[in-house]
Amino acid sequence: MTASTVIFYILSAFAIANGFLAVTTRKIFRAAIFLLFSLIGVAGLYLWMSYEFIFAVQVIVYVGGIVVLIIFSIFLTQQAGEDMPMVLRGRQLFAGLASLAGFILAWLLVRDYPFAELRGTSSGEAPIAEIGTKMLDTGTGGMALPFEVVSILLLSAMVGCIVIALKTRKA
Amino acid sequence: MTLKTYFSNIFSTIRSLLKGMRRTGYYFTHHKEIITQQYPEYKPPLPERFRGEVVMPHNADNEHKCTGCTACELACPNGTIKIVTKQEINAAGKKKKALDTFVYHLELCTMCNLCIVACPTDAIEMAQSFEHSVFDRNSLIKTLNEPGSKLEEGIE
Amino acid sequence: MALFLEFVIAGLLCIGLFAILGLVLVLMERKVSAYMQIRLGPNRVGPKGALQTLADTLKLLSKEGLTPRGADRFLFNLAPFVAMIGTMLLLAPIPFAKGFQLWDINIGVLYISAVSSLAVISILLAGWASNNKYSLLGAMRSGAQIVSYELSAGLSIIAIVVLTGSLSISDIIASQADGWWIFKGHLPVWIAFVTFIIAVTAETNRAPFDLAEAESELTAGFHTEYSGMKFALFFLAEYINIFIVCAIGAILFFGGWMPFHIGNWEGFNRIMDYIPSSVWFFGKTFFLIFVIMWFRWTFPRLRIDQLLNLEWKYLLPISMVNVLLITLVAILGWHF
Amino acid sequence: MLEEIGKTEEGDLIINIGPQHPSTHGVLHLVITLNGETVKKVEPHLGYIHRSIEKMSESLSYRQFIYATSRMDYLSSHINNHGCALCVEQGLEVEIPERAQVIRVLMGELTRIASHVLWWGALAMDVGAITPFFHAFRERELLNDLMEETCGARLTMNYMVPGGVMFDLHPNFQRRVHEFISMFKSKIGEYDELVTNNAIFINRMKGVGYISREDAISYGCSGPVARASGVSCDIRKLYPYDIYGKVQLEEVLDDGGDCYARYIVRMKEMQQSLSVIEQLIDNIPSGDHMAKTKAVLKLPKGEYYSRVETARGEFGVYIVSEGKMTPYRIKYRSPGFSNLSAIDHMARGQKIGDLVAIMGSLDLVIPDIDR
Repeated sequence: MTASTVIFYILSAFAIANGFLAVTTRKIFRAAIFLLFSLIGVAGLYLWMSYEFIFAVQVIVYVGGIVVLIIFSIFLTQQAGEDMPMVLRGRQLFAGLASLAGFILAWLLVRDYPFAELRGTSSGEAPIAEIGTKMLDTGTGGMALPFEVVSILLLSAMVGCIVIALKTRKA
Repeated sequence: MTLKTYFSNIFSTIRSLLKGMRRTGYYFTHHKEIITQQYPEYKPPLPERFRGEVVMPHNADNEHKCTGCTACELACPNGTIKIVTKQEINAAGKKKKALDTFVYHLELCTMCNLCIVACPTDAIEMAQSFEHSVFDRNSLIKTLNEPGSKLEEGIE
Repeated sequence: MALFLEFVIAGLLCIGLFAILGLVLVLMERKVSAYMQIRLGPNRVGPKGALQTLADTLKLLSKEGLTPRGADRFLFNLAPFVAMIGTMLLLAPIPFAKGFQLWDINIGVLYISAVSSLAVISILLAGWASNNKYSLLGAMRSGAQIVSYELSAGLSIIAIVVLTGSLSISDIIASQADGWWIFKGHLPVWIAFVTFIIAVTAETNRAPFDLAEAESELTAGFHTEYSGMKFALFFLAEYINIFIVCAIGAILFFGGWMPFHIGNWEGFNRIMDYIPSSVWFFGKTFFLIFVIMWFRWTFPRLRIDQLLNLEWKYLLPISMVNVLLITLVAILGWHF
Repeated sequence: MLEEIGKTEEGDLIINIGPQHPSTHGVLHLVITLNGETVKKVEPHLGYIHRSIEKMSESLSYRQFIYATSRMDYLSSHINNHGCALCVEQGLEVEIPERAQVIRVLMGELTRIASHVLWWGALAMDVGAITPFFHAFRERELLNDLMEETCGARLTMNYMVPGGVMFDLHPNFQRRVHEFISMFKSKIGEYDELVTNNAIFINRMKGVGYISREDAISYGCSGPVARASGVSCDIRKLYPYDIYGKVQLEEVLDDGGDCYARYIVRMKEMQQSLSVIEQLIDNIPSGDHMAKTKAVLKLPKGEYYSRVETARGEFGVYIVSEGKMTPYRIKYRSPGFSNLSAIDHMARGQKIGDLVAIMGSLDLVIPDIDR
């Protein structure tokens, strides 16, 4: 077992443990923080695979953006400091089964995916310029269409936010 | 808001901020403007009227001017001064009231100077000392007349 | 094994740099503020007060670290470490001298802006877990503040990235071998620089944007309940953050460790080359730090709505237009 | 976590500013109801440093009670003492020598400048600029030094006595006042550079804490707070005492009603005080510094009221005498108390940062409010 594998297992354990804590803790703020650590663990895995760009994007989007947003919405709701009520036994069971099914599905996909073929092509570091060019490429393998679709989605979300904010001003 | 006011706002704001920075920058570079006084090493001269504590000056023969008339005791708003008198036989053989102990409570004193003004014989005055801190407040209760001191000749 | 040893040495050096920078910057802040306020500042401990911060650190170490009743103990104790670790990670890609860089990552500036967003988490954690209303308000403020100012800080970084065509810090510095961007890039780079300085002042919660701790409003904001070493960690992280953002400013706009050269003045340029590159780097960084301290000791604090107005109505639109301008400059090759 | 006592039924946050808080300048306790950052209600709780000076004064003679008033509004102690001395003199019906009158007015105006200078620094500190505070103290120290030389104290003067002033002026007094005037005039431009013209400061002040003329009157505001809303209330002009009737003095009025107007009024008042000092300093009449009074003062049975303009507004002294050695009842009308009562009106709907700016612009001195 090389040091690299050890680091991989540590990072994975960190991400999984925090993810588990996030769903089991009864304090909602702590859940958000554990989720944050879980996401950082995933980011660490990207870094371990030396996909630095994806690592940075993961941190910016999830840590700097989404978790902060979640924490904000926790702040703005009341009784956030209290313990959440225990979930009903039946629901717990159902949630367990659902996550087990999800895990099995993911595992099946991972098992059948031909990773070996890809391993040869990946050179470790992804050139940033190439990512940028691919983003606006309209040819084969280009990402221009998904990129623009996502942009439009975000734009409509932004417009929607502004409209909602304007409505409360009038009331 | 037109585009013109938008930009003129920005420029006037930056200008006003830079002016303030020029002022602090001036003081940062001009060290002779510093006004700090390093207290225990440098003790600023105190004006003669500075009110630090009540003292009773004695002359070389250990004589003071206090007749024990209690004018200061009456003038004091805080009960800072307590005068204990005794009966004394003076040179002419007459019995006379005289000062026994002049008790001064520095811890109660507000330095209002009313006792000094009230004293008919200028027996007490304000000293320029101000470092009064002690560990025991009892040591702030002072007897102002020196042991064995007596009234100066010719003071009634 | 050699790799492991390298790790240990690098780690120790980082921690050492951390401690020394903390001591130096706090002393510098106190001296700068003192001279601007026509005072002498610390001058008793050590020669000219040089050991004052060391004495203060010892004091903080010996103080009791209180945890208030009703606080979320785990998160309360975690917050200063999150602040500290986040800051420490930022030291990795900074080149302190020519060829003296811990980790020459190919996405250098992106990495910096990504990891620096961890700072907001620590403040939110501290503010929430303290069970104190001042802390909570401070945390809310700083959350809103940092998230919005990250945008214009990012855009002004992008301005330079567009000019250089690379995210890597060593490439950015290499591109300034024939002149720093602040001189080569005309007005757009100046605008980017001013936006950058304003945005990072806000991101590091420094006055006039110190709303998260606004001492006259929220006593101490998010760290009201912290004492002893836990407080010291926040304090230290704040100063190291200032150092890092100023180092980034120096790298982007002033060429990092690149010496100052003027066109064809061979003699002059050679003299400049004799000055060690680390001196250039630290000189530029400390100059920017001084500017940020200068802000703090001159300006009144903004109000929270004015702060957000400044970002969303002024800085963001301006830096967006500025990025377009820069792109134009870069495409047409107008820069020197 | 915050639900214990910290919330109203509507879910607004209740927060304590004070009694120990950096911006209350003393032990003022404000209970504020917050909706997010917006202030919904401000409730001042007083009494943390109540020393019952009024009750205490009932057992003190007419010479003695004056010293306690230095400890009310400690930033205008001269003017407080002046008001008390005037009230006692009103009862005694003594004529005050002109020299004493001029000295009193001079000291009063110097005190006003010293107080406003400190307020300027403290206000700047409240809105987050710390440096002006130290610059303000540079000027204030000069004033304190020259007052110390004549009066013997820097803060709690007890210099005004019934019948005049306690000592004559120190021989250096005129020279040092001239020095101060030239120094202050050269520095007042810095005040504008650092604070008055600063864009951030103007934004923090303009339109904040508005109070209309009518409201200012109905809350009983006085001094610069009322004058900034356009209420003409300068006692020095309306009911001139001592030498004020004979000096050129302009009442500074502004109709802005907000913090910035209050700021400008005080800045201009410093200039006015300076002009009064300049008029008087070279024309101090010679003569006695004190009228002859009896050793034991007794006011005839009756009620006496006198008022003076302190740095914060109208200070009134009301004495009921039964003809004994001590007053039967003393009541002080302190400007800070009435000005503070308007804080709720001013701060509603503003942000917390504004509340701090409003407190600063009211120039609160807590012992003056609590007595």
